[in-house]
Amino acid sequence: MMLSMVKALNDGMRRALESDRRVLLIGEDIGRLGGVFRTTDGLQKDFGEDRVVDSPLGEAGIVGSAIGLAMRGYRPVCEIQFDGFVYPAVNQIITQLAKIRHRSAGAVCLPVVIRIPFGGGIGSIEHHSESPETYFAHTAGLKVVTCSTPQDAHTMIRQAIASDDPTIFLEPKRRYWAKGDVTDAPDLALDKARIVRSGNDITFIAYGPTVDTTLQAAEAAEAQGHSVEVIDLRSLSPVDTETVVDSVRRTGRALVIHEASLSHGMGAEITARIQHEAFYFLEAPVLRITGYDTPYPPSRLEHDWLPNVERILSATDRSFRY
Amino acid sequence: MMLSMVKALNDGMRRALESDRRVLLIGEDIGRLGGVFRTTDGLQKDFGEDRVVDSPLGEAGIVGSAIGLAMRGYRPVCEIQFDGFVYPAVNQIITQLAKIRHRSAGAVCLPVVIRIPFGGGIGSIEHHSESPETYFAHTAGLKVVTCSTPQDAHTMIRQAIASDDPTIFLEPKRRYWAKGDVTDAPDLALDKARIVRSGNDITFIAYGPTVDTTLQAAEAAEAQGHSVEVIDLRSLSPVDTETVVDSVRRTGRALVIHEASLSHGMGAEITARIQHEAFYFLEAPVLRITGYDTPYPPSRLEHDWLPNVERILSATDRSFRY
Amino acid sequence: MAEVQTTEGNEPLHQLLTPDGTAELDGTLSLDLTTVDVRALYRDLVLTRRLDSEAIALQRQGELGLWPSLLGQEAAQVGAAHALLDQDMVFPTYREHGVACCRGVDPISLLGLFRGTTLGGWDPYDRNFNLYTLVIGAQTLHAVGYAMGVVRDDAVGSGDADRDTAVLAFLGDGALSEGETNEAFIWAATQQLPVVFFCQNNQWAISAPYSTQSRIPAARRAAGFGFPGIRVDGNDVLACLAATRDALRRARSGGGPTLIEALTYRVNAHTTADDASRYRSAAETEEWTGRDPLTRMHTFLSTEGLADPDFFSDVDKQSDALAERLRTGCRALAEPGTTLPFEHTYADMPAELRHQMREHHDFVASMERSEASQ
Amino acid sequence: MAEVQTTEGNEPLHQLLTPDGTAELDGTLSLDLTTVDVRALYRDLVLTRRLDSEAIALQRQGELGLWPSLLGQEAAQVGAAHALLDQDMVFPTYREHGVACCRGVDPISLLGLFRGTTLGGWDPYDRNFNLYTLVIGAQTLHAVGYAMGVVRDDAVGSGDADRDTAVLAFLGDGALSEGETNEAFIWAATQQLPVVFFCQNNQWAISAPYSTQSRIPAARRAAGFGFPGIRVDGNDVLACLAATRDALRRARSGGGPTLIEALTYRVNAHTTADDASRYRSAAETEEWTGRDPLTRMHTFLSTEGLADPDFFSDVDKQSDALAERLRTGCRALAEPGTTLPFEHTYADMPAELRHQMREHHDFVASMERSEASQ
Ligand SMILES: Cc1ncc(C[n+]2csc(CCOP(=O)(O)OP(=O)(O)O)c2C)c(N)n1
Ligand SMILES: Cc1ncc(C[n+]2csc(CCOP(=O)(O)OP(=O)(O)O)c2C)c(N)n1
Ligand SMILES: [Mg+2]
Ligand SMILES: [Mg+2]
Repeated sequence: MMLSMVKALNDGMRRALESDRRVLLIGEDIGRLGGVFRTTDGLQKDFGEDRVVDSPLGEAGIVGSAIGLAMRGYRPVCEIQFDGFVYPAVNQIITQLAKIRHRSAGAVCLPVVIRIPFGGGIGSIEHHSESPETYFAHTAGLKVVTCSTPQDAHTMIRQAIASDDPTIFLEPKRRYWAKGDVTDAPDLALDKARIVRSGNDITFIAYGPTVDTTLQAAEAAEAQGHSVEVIDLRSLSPVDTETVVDSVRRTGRALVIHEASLSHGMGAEITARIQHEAFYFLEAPVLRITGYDTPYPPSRLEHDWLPNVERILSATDRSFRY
Repeated sequence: MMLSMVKALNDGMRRALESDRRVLLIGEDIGRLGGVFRTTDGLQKDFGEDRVVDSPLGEAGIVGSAIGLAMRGYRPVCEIQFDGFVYPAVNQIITQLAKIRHRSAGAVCLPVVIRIPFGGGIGSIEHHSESPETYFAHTAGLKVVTCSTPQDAHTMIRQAIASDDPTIFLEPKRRYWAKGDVTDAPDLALDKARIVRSGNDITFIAYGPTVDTTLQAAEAAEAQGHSVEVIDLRSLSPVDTETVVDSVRRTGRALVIHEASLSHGMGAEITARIQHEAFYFLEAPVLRITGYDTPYPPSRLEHDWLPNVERILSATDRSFRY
Repeated sequence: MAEVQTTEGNEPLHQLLTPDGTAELDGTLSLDLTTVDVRALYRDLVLTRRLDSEAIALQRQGELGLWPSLLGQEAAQVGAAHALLDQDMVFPTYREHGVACCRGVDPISLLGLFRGTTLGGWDPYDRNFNLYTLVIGAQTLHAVGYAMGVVRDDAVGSGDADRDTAVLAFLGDGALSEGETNEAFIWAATQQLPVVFFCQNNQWAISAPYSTQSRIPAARRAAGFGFPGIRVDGNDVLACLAATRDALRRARSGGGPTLIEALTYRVNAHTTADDASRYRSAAETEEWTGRDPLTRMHTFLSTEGLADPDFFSDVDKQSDALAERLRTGCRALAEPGTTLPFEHTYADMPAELRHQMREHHDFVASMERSEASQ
Repeated sequence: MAEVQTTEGNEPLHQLLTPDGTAELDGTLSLDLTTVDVRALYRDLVLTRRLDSEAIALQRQGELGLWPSLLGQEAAQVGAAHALLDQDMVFPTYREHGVACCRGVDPISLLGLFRGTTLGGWDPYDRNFNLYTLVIGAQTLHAVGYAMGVVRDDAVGSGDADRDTAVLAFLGDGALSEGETNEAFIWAATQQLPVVFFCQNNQWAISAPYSTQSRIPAARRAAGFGFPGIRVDGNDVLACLAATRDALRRARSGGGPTLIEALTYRVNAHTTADDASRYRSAAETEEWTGRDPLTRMHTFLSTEGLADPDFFSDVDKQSDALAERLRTGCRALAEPGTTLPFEHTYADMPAELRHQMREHHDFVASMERSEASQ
């Protein structure tokens, strides 16, 4: 069936709610309103206020109570309304959620999912367009994943809910409304990257919101005579290093494309791994096309500030000039 | 004069308090107790309770009120008691402190320093040995610095307080008690790295708590016939890329050594920059000797878990095998 | 003064002006009308509403990306704002357009944030009105810190009316649930800071009714921290003025903090992007529209003979002029320059960032050239 | 029951057992002694204190890195713990050694955290006693979430005594200032959750006296959120038991949360690493040592003829045995294996981490080999 990512997520959560009574959703405005993006539309009506919980306005409370619910055997799926509002929950995420399984030597299992609409490109105001993935990917004990298509959204949200590890589930909000075909069979484990386009000359590595832009850039580069391989990372922690490195060993060139700021963005870690594992294969340094080391700009500037096709092409040229 | 780092910091803050009435200190237990590490010992007695403020037990309150104080023209120096307790303040740090100058187009200046004793090696319990630098270095609008000697502690704390930018000031707690000579003249800007040992064959890059270990390893490597250059980064954001790259262009090999977890640690960013700026000069991939991607271990295991001389030497061998 | 019992609990609701426009000025809460420019209050109510409706129109026309409407909350904002002295500092949320106007912030500058041309829009020190804060609750701690500075400047309890300073922090009912807000209450209470927390309980936090946040009236929260709380009719501009004036005075004189709950109603949806019909009944909204704060003041001024038709038509003219200014001014707001994201990120721009800025600038310029040449 | 006025405010301080050992059991707070095993209470007070003093000794001998002493707080902890049913869940801070013992957690396992052999030490589900939480306030939200689960399991108000469940969350006076604690109060209040917050107001948060956190008694905080708070003499084991029992019962039956403030005193320094002489007077400490919770109970049992010398000497023997067990058990605690940091970090260990673990394991092994061969 053709679904938008919002609908795919909605359907994925619906199935999780149906198949396991321990699954519950908790967040601000997710019930009656169905979430500001309508991702949870209709779920409170069908599963009740106890399973789709409209919470008080407090992110520490959302994550902290999800931890307690998980300790009692539940599988809570939290929604943080926007990327920029996750920070009040960071103490619970970093010092508690990520560490309690370890602290308890495995006795306490915390299958908590934290859904966060993330990234820019929708013309929004401050705090509504951020890319906080580094903060979580740097935190041992968390899984961090993101989807770029309705199909992956549908599959991955269910895999995340089924996972016994706490998982930060990043939803690229500017891809929420694009439709795609969704079938039911999971074709890939949650922690695997996907080669979304094969090629021989250069590897483009992207995830979430930049995958589509990157694919467009790959088309354009192909027109200029470069055979481009595109990898959708999907899992940001752990990273499927093998898929990435195998590709770059073949192509000898790599670009990493993300919206988060350059310094300490995912690109840094991916680059460090590539240069380590594919040292003798690299024809050019790994290049990073990313948001800049500034706060996210006012929306009138976001198009230029975000990685776009032109910047990716220009970096491709630079790579081939080595 | 010979001072421990604790004393050097104390004296640095004392001078700042003396020379500018707008400087004030705020934190848990910093007044009567003088801080759990005695870094602020005697300062409340000499400058009064209004300028050395024993705060309620709330880190968001400490940083949030420091922001307000700065808006009123003060220059607050916050103390977070231990690295692992900074997270309740992360919302104020990331969404407010780092961004208000920018948001106000420069109208509001926030000369706030946040001192955090960080890193392990003192046999402490959970949350008392962490290395949160990535979270801050990835956040545009913050400066992040750390010192490795009493001299730098003395100079850098004063420079940080004098800086008009919000600064995360990381104090390597396991170096608190080692003494060193302290003179009064600042010899280096706050954002500059320091070559603490010159060499030709390989560059070791460290900061804060690992500088001493790294110097020991450099000695040992020298004994094995390698001429090692050691760089103390000092500033983690911005990074003095030039000093690092110049060195690696000369030596062709580099190791980055830090306590923070491997993935998305400072090593990733430094590596990404080196492979970009010194691509044709590298004889081997940049190697990272770091904490592992796990929570900080119980203290009985910390010696092995932390980067130590042996691991640095072993990585040095690996580098030369390329 | 009438103390009205409400369904939400037996907290008295202080009122000076009843919904039918009758003033009852003496009670626990009182107001000496000779100290109040009631016509200015009315004018600001009208201008505030007009600013709001113009902004909504501009949003519909695509000139703004979003607008958080204050419709229904004019009295709370104008009343509170009129209690301020110049030296007082204000910490708003994102909905205090009325306070901004009363404070003298150019209303056009309020639009930039929602037009996407800026993250701020005005200099907070110009009118002692801080920038909007979008992260719920965060500004309450800034207010506390600022008040700590005021104390250290000996600008509290000095008896010098030009010197003594208070801080007025706005927050919503939803903000009562954030940990940071409660920390602000603790800091204010233990240090007896000159800060007044003005909570517009508009009964909704997006789709969450007040009952999601609390079982008892907001004003009572303060008692749990050891400082006074008071509940006023937020649609009664005189009560809001009187309560805020009392609280600010106490704050300036060293009497410590107050929490004011102004019980009002968010008549429009949360923002222009929200659809309130999904979570509340039209009947509820209608009921509150019936308690309109402007009508009440209009009746009062007319019946008491405090204003004549000329005054009202003059206000209407000012309102039209404001609307015209906003329409022109909004479209004329300067487009941000390419390098804006880099500027002011630091006091000293790091070399690395300067490099990124140059690269970005050159890249955008080259794009524009190549577009131009096509 | 005596209501004692304290200097900190006019909040009644509930007491059932006066400092001189006289019981006054009927009042607002009451206790039916036939439902209480008073000798078990006394025994647990003694064993708790012994555990504490042995741990301090072990720390002095270098066997523990640190120990947070509970000296003076035995009655608060033992009283609260004796009110629990098996199915209730406890969320401690890092100082609830007494609660742990009463709950049946092996006291030796409490030592590992402070010896540096583990980050935890026991299975929270074994005795429904969660791991210690070192981040101030964080556990209060876990308690709230757990209580939400209890409600969803229909384990509240069912009338089935074996099924109905409450949650007991411990916190210190300092923890009252963390935003998260206050969020926990909000969540508990709005959802009427079966959770009891037991605040040991030992009057110090490291070097910060209670006045740093609040101007009014802690028990009053609850009213600001709309649920009951009660202040008891924390050195009176009967009052602590009675208040906690009442609160837990109300929670289990669906009556919602309670905040109990047990006013007591941290007789020792914050931990063995702290030097209390820097911030408080010996006189203050001495005064509180005079209100010793054990003496009080000893007198009561003796005077009322509820225990004879044999009982007391038997308790002493149990205490000596415990001390012996601790001394041996502490030294026998298993050293953590090299790979422990990697284990249980994830349910499924990622390939990359497995790789790191292997590298680390091999490296440590090679170091050991090379050391052995030297
Ligand atoms: C920390 C944080 N969490 C979530 C949001 C998203 N959000 C924006 S407004 C709002 C509701 C605020 O309600 P209230 O405090 O009553 O203010 P009102 O909008 O009614 O003026 C929410 C949840 C936010 N801005 N900040
Ligand atoms: C979030 C956080 N900030 C700071 C600390 C450091 N710290 C440890 S104990 C303590 C004082 C706690 O006081 P209180 O809550 O009264 O508990 P008590 O120690 O008296 O039992 C502090 C500040 C911490 N553990 N967690
Ligand atoms: Mg509201
Ligand atoms: Mg205490």
